[in-house]
Amino acid sequence: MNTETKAFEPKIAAFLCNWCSYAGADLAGVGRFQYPATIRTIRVPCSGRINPLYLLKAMANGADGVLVSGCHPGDCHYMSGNYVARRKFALIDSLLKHVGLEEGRVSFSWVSAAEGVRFAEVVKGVTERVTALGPNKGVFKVEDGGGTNE
Amino acid sequence: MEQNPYIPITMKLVKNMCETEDKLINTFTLAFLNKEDEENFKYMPGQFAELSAYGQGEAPFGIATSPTEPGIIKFSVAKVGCVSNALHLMEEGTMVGVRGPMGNYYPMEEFKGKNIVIIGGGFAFTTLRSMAVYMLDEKHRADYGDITVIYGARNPGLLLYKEELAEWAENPNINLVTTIDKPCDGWCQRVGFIPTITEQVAPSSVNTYAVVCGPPAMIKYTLPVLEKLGFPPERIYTSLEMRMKCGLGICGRCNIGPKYVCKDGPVFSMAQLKELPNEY
Amino acid sequence: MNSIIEDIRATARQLLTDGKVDVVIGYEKGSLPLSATPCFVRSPQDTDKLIWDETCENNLAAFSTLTQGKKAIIAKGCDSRALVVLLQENQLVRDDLYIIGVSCQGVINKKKIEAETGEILEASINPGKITVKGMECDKEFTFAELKDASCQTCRYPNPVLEDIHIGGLIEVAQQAAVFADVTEMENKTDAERQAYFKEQMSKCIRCYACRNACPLCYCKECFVDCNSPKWLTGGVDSAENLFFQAGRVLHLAGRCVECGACSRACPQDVDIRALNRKMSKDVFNMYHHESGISVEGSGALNEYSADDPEAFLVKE
Amino acid sequence: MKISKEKFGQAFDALAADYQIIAPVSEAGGVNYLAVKSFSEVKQDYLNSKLPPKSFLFPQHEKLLTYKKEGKDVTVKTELQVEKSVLFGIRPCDAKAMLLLDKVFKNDEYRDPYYYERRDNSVVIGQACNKISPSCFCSSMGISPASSEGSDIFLIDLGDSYQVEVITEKGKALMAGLQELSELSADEQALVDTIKSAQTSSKVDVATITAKLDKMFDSPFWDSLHEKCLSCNACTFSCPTCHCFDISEEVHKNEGSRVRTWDGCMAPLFTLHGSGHNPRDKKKARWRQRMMHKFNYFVHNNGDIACVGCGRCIKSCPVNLDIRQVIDGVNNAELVVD
Repeated sequence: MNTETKAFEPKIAAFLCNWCSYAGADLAGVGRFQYPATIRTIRVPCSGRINPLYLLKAMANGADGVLVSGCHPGDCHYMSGNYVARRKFALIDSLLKHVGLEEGRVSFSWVSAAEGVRFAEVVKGVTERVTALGPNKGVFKVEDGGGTNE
Repeated sequence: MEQNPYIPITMKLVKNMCETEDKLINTFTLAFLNKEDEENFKYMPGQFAELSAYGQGEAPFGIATSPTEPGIIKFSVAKVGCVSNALHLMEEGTMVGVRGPMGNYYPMEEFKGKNIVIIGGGFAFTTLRSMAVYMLDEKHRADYGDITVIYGARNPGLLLYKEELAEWAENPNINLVTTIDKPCDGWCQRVGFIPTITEQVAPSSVNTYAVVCGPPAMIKYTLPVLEKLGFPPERIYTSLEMRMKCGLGICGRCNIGPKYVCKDGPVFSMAQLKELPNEY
Repeated sequence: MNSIIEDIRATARQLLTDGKVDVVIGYEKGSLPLSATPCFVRSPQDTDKLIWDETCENNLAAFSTLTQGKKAIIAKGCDSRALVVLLQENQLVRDDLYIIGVSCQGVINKKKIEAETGEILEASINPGKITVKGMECDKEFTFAELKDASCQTCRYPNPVLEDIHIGGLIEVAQQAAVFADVTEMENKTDAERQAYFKEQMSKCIRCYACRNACPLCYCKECFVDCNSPKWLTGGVDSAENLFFQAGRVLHLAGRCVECGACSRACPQDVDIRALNRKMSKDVFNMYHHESGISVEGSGALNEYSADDPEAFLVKE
Repeated sequence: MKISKEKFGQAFDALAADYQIIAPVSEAGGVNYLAVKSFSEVKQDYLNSKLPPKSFLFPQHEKLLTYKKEGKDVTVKTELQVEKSVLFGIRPCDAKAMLLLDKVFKNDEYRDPYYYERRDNSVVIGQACNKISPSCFCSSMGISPASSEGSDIFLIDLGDSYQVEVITEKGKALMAGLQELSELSADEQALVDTIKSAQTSSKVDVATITAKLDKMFDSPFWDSLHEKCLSCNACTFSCPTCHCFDISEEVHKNEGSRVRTWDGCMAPLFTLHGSGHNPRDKKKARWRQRMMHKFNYFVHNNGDIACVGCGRCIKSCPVNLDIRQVIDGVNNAELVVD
């Protein structure tokens, strides 16, 4: 990695559901499946627990991309968690596109606990797309750095 | 830019001591970093200061030390909100910001030559301790008549400044009465709510001022007792708590009627409070 | 129109004299021309204040959760849908509520008038025509010109839930839900939309009139006021305003009844409605759901089905 | 004396070199005060701005200090760079409102340096109102559509020229740039007289309101007044004399800033204590506070009513709760003789 023009390393907030995607990420690690170290994993009990404000907040504080991943519909540990999440994600994705957020900044996926390889693929894909888009250009990022993380 | 009242001075947290067994109240001892800060921080018992926990914000707390204790100031803070939580978790040696001294103070001049009855409840004993220590100081003790302190809490573990209370119990210059709400083993002083204990102690109101601080309910039931004992409203003082932000009488939120509690208070006499609207 | 006013007053007088309700929440003449203002009538003789015309723009359902005791509310189509959503979400007790339903032709958007005539000095409403004397100029408008954007796409002028109906019903040309304004916005490029919403949000002064005027924004502690975690700073930076508006709109997704009270309440003319309309279109197209139609129903996001669309999934 | 508008325009553009000039500009949805570079951008005939020019002396969001934490230490900095500025085209109500704000941001003990750095470095060029809106009632509040109180230089728009009047020393210093003044013609003088004698059509009686409110804290008048209020801050944020603010922190890892933002007494959280107690959690108490503060408490503390009759709160209220009707209501309320 040459240090003069430091290549843009996106910072991606990844909300992974504890029972599937987090386990999938774990499996990818155990299985030595390489994927870019650009994601900052946040474990949530279920994709249904994800509050749209988490995504907006991540971008307001400067995250360049957001990945949300949960169990495949049907095998949610809490039965209906990802069904409820599915409608929410559809509306979040549609609204974010509507307010002009570039395509690919926020990505949603279903990754099961057994899909370590696929998890690595998903992260690679998301990282490429976000790197192509470049740094967070501020649709939600508060300009004067007025973040509110404790 | 001359004196900017929004910029805190930086002080060092030298001691972060837990006061109560329920670990909800800690006493912070802050030391001045230089003489000049201390010179500019001339205060009197009853005043408060805005304590800054950088990263969380600012909050107003009564100053618990007396001006007769040089080099440091103490605050006893209950763990309630963001700022107080951050303060509780602070390690000793951390730098904090202090703005003040703010507000008015107990009329120590007016108290001269009079007897004083201090009635405190729960953790509202900070500024009362400041006044008691101020009066007990040998430079001032002669100015005042006899001092009675009635201090109570729900149980012994919740009393603040326990060592000091033990000293005061032996000190002839001060008549200390401590009480707890319900009897509990190992406790040999009085038992009962402050209003009933005040009635039992029945301090004479002749040539005497009363200073009452504590939860609103305690004040509400202690006042009639004091009136029965003959204390006129102008000789009963209290210190009020209000939501505050600037502490300078500008940001407009801590008013009771035309008076701003941060600048025209927090110390008010009952006579003054009677003229103000009942909105606090 | 005044026969409706007479009936409303008579009903209100009857309700109050019988003691069936403690208060009738309706509209009375406002202090500015062409503006009605909400009024709370508690004694039968005050019922003559009540009026009804195209200037009754506030959604009175916003007061239903705040007013104690038994209350009668004058409800337009959208107001009644808001009451239905509140009932679905157990915010109101049905028998505390007496709904006086009135079919609504649509309300006037005063900002459209003031954009042309300047501040309104005097105005008079005659069937279908509004003559206005303004600071800049005088003008005569047809009602259709001034109808609020929400009312132009309204498909529920007749209340969906009521205890009594005043006046006739309005025949709704059963046209399918039309979201032309949303599609027009969707056809713009990302950059154009981003610029449009950035410019709109730069006007927002965070006075929260939109949130407080909305009948479905009733949280005890709104995420805006929460300080642990602290979602928003106190700033009025356009990105943060968008965070607030998007956050609120996502909380209303599948619940918003498109009454337009938020856009009308905004002192800064921020186009708040554009975001809510997008959500309504998606909810309608994806889940064939319209909010607040029947008390037995529930919000779009309270239900799910196995074959919900998944267009949002990342392309692999 | 008068000066033609092009001469004035040239002087204005010259001024823009070393002053930040704030002037009314027509913006989507109305007129607002913004920084301008030349006289051509200034909107000429307008009633008044939507938001008051107070935001230049008391911005809605302002950093009081910035700090950096390293381990246990903290360094605190405050930097306030304020440009010399000229506030142009300020209506008499907003100019008087600035005098009222002056009394708030300085009291016998403290002086707010952020407000006063801007206030001392700004010159107010007032302008009379040629047209008067039906929701303005400044004539009843001790000023008039052509009163020069609070302005350093006062202009009256005569169409193709301004009548210029120097009011204060500050104004005189700025006036040096204006030459080629000439006498007014007879009909211009007549126009000035009519503008100067104009009154607002809308009137309220505030002569005895302060005394009346002294005895009205527990009056039943307050019980029904507040019901339709939405407790938003549309009225307080568009009021030129409202000055309440909140102080909060904005943090980024170990750096951050303490920020002052507008706040309003109509929001319930304004007086919420840490213990959960809230002396004014009911709308009734908040509306009573709003009226008592502006028409009673402020008078007791500063000798002036904190309302200049600009009518912005009337126009921006989503439920048309008209402060003139509230004033009449207070005047007509009978006192409960206890």
